[in-house]
Amino acid sequence: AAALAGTGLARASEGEEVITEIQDWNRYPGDGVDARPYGQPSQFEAHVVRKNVPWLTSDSISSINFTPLHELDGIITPNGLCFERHHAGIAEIEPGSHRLMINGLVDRQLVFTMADLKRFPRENRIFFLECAANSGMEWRGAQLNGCQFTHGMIHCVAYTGVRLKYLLEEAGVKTAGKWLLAEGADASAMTRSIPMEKALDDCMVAFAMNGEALRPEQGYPIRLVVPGWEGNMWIKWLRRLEVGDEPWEQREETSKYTDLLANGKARRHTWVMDVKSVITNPSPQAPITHGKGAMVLSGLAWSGNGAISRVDVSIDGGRNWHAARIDGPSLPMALHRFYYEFDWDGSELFLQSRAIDDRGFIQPTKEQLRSVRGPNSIYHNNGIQTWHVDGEGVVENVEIS
Amino acid sequence: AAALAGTGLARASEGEEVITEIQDWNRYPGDGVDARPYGQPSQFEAHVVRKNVPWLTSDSISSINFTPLHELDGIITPNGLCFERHHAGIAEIEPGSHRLMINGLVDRQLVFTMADLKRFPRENRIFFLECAANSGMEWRGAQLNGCQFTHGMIHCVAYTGVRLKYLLEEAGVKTAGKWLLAEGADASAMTRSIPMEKALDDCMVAFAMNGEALRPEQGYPIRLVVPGWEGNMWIKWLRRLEVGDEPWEQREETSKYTDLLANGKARRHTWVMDVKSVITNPSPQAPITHGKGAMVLSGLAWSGNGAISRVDVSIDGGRNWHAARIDGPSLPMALHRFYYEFDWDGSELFLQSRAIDDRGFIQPTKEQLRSVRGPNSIYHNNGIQTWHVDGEGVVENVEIS
Amino acid sequence: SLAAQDAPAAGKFGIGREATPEEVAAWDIDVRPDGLGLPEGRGTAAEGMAIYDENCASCHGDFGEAVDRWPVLAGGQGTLENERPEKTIGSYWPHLSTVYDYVRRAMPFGNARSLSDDDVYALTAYLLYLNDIVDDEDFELSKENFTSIKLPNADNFIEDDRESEPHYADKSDPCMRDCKPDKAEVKMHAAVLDVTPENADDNAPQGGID
Amino acid sequence: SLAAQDAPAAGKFGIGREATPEEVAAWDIDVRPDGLGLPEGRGTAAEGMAIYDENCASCHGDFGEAVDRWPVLAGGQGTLENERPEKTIGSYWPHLSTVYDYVRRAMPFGNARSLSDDDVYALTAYLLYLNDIVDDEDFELSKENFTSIKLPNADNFIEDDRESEPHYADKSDPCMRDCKPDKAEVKMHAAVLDVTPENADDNAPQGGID
Ligand code: HEC
Ligand code: HEC
Ligand SMILES: [Ca+2]
Ligand SMILES: [Ca+2]
Ligand SMILES: [Ca+2]
Ligand SMILES: [Ca+2]
Ligand SMILES: [Ca+2]
Ligand SMILES: [Ca+2]
Ligand SMILES: [Co+2]
Ligand SMILES: [Co+2]
Repeated sequence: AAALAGTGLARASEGEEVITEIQDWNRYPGDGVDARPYGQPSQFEAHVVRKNVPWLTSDSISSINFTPLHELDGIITPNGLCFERHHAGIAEIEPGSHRLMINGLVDRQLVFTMADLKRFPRENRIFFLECAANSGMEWRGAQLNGCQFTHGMIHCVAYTGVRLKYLLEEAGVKTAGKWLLAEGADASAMTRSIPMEKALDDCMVAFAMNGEALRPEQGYPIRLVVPGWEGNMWIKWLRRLEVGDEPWEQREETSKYTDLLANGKARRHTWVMDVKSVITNPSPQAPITHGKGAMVLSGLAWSGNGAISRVDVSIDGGRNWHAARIDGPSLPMALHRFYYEFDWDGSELFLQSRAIDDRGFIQPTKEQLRSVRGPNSIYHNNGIQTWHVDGEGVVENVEIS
Repeated sequence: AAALAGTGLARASEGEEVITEIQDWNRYPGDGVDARPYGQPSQFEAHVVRKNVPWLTSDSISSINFTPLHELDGIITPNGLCFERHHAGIAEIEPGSHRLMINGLVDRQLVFTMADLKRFPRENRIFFLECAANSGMEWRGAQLNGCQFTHGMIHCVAYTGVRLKYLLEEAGVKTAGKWLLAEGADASAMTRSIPMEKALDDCMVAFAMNGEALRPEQGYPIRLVVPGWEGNMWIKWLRRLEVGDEPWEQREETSKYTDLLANGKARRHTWVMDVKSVITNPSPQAPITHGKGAMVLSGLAWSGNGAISRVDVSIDGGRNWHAARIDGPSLPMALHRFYYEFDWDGSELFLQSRAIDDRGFIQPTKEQLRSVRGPNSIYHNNGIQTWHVDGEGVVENVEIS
Repeated sequence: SLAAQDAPAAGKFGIGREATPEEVAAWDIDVRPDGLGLPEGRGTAAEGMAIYDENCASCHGDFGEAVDRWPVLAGGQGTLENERPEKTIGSYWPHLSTVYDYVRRAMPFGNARSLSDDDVYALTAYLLYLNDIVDDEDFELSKENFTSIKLPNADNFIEDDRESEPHYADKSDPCMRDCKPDKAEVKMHAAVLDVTPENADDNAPQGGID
Repeated sequence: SLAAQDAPAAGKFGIGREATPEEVAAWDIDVRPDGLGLPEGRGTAAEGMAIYDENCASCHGDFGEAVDRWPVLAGGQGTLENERPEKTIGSYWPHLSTVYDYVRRAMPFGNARSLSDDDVYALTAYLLYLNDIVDDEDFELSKENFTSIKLPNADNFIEDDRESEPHYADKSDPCMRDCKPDKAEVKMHAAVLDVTPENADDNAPQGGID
């Protein structure tokens, strides 16, 4: 137990004033039930926000911001904190003016209103969405100092929507229809090609996230849900689905979202987000402030291949590993929350986590990735992250031997 | 398919202008990633808010508001829409000034800071919280016209926190300690007695909801989580836990939250929230607007005794029942989302839902409840709700034969 | 004692610190039916009346009958089986300790914790007087005589026995087909009552939610 | 034809209505490598230059070299194996159709869909010219000759083969004890680079996120 002297007691023989004195909130009533029709976080949580990195992109309209993973717990990301990536800013669409069209190799080219979509059978699924460029800065080594910046292009949300399969079946996909083009209604008219097999398997057209309508920055009134696959494919403000016999090779699947290897070749169709994890606490933005003793290490793990079967944690930079405790729902293609509780002796730590998914894929080291791919892939960096903790509990993003 | 004439086409030979004309959001960029550090719902969802009923209570500071269940889907309630019930308004507590004390029949009377609490092992659980007075107005028959008002004193949230057991063990509960008094730090200093068996079983001290810090109106920085039991026991702004050998018989467990029977006797210690369900769509605030044909009926079911094993739906006022489809996570003491898809022929409907939990309890009719208890219990009305749908799709709260 | 604080806590995790006696005293304000937690002190019904008229009557009424929709504190004896039961300290509450405890922690509404322990004894005595449980305005309530007072409705509370109700006790499969004879008929309309606040013409009905 | 709309849809649910040809035409603006989706039209590199200088050069530079951090559109040939590869239409993109498709749907940034189909042919021709893929400024690109143009890096794309990488192919249990010889040593510090925007002295490093 901490000595009482360190707890801010005015006079130790009495106790802390926040206990011995009646505080204002113990005496005077606060806001009533008419004050906050739609509630907000506490004024004391004003630091828990999405943050952008101005120099990463040319302007804020085609840019990204990052989820404050170090301030969150559990597996659900609150809607207000889900990272944003737009290519032409946030489209503000009145849902009565929104349409979803299905065209191309179908028996009937169809147009749906929002009201139409809500007449199809619905389902509810929890999925992570990770930008393929998440941790992209780390290809060249430790650069940004905080898991919000190194790993914050991910969120995990409970979606409600309609199986894409039902919509495609309603239009009647012709035998030659092997690919789907999904298109957004924003000013970038974002497009991606999706193989029909995935489209008919587990994709959804979602209209709600975490219980309420999608947020504008997440594609209100509808977005495509492509479980386990790179976030760019989850077309927001979805307005059109075209069925075709070949992929479209759009800008976002050629110029971008292809992975340049050391030999100048580039991988295309790298859709799955690989098995990955990160320690969110402690981390550079969340140092250890309580000194030695019992402590909770926490983090997130995920895989586009399925559920996470195990997470290992090392406190000595990968020399020795300990199985972490996965707590809360363990769902395929969703975030998993892990904890590792230990007694800190106050000495230097090198923290790492390593996730294993239920298809047996093991999260690789950054060195393993770089040795195969070189440093120019930008996307799909799922390497093991290292945080250095010094004797004061200060945490830094480092690369180690 | 609806005739094109009914879809607002300017000239049917061309198509709808929202498709054939380039809309502003297709051309001009919107807000960038620096505009909304903490995001909000779309401007077009401004009607999705908690609502209070001014005449229900003497003032808004000791009052309630209601979750707009008819606007939500899935099982998670967004934090901004979780119904509020305060007895002295919203306490605004700076977390650095908050303390949790354990006193009474323990080996060591302890004080914890928020930082201390975050050093105990954490867990993540999804639970509903229902006010015992939810549907209380319905004891005397159909009164309020909307499921937000009849059933909206419920929410379901993913909590992160510490098992109460660990905190009590840290203090060391003496053998005589059979009851726990939980006390809040607000101006009502809310208190409830909880049997030690429940406290050691599944109660938690939660600091996060749906991934982020608790909201002020839900007890920031900490609240007690008492799974499956009436919401009043889930002490907000939790500041003290006293261990004792007898219950305290506080105002909220004598004057309130006791259930007056027809014979003048009153039940006390009625903690569990019984098996219950309600159809959220269609409902009085969410009429059928799409006419005949395929439609989705949806609702929520829950039980303080465990998970929901089945939900039945009737469209003819309980003459015939159909098993509904439960979709999404099915977790003990959490909301369950159910759907029943059918073709509406445009005729009058009497919609009802009936939940069955995994202990075999069946949701009773209001008549069954009234015949045993009379109309004065206020609390624990889990009777089957009836919505009448007329040929135009207008929905009304009714009592039927 | 503070010396003990420097030693490691005996708990499994060693987290937290021991509370000081002053801290426990500051927060440990609850009172139980057996008198545990009652502070030293005393006050008469007559003294209570003065405090009540000053601090309480504006909401709860001169005689505990309540102003507007604020809570009623007195009267209602014998109404518990009526169509509109009136539940007060005198008609419903089982324990006097609850009055002392609650007034001390939460009243007067808007300025909680502003009363002295003696004030609360006096107010509790006066609430007994308003409820005809004591008749003498010089009646003095104190820590010493507190537990000798029994409230009239004390014996009318029973333990939760919901599980024995027929609809719960019956675990047979519920009816699925032709469960009721005739077509459903509406017996009561919410729209007729028209008390839903979303409609323009809001009319407050009797009753509410406690 | 609209007459068909009154008949019930043949889909299982009968939800939605058939799209009119004009509606499909309005939204079906995508172009594929095989030319599917290309509109009628044509434009020369010289015409493209005028449109480019007016609408594009302010961001992408007079020669496609880019202003500030806006995207580079030309150059970079032969840099893909360098430490800092420059990925442009000429150095990296596999298909010309992508240029037409993307410029038509999304450029100029801030005023998308403002160009005519001929404008986009001309701009695409000019981007070929800036990338030294055509040398004649009178070169005319049209629906007819479009698919005859191959981009230099077209053959350097391979299908995803991540699962064959050694670290994924090896499914043996990972090491748990004494997995590396010496104590860990720091090889690189983020704090030394100091590019994290939360610190006061933000310095933009080279590179960024596409
Ligand atoms: C400004 C209005 C107001 C004033 C002044 C006020 N009260 Fe109250 N009183 C309330 C409200 C509101 C409640 C119910 C609070 C809640 O929701 O828990 C209440 C509840 C009570 C109750 C419990 C009633 C029940 O049936 O459960 C008692 C006893 C009580 N007050 C006594 C007092 C006394 C004694 C005073 C003066 C020292 C006082 N009140 C002053 C508004 C007031
Ligand atoms: C106001 C700045 C601006 C103007 C003007 C502009 N662009 Fe762009 N351009 C951008 C941005 C920003 C992007 C990247 C958008 C994104 O994030 O998807 C881009 C992307 C592109 C790309 C894809 C680059 C790649 O490597 O993937 C092409 C091709 C392009 N622009 C061509 C044009 C043409 C042709 C014009 C004129 C008709 C034009 N741009 C006008 C800002 C501009
Ligand atoms: Ca006590
Ligand atoms: Ca009297
Ligand atoms: Ca009304
Ligand atoms: Ca097309
Ligand atoms: Ca040239
Ligand atoms: Ca900096
Ligand atoms: Co914080
Ligand atoms: Co709505």
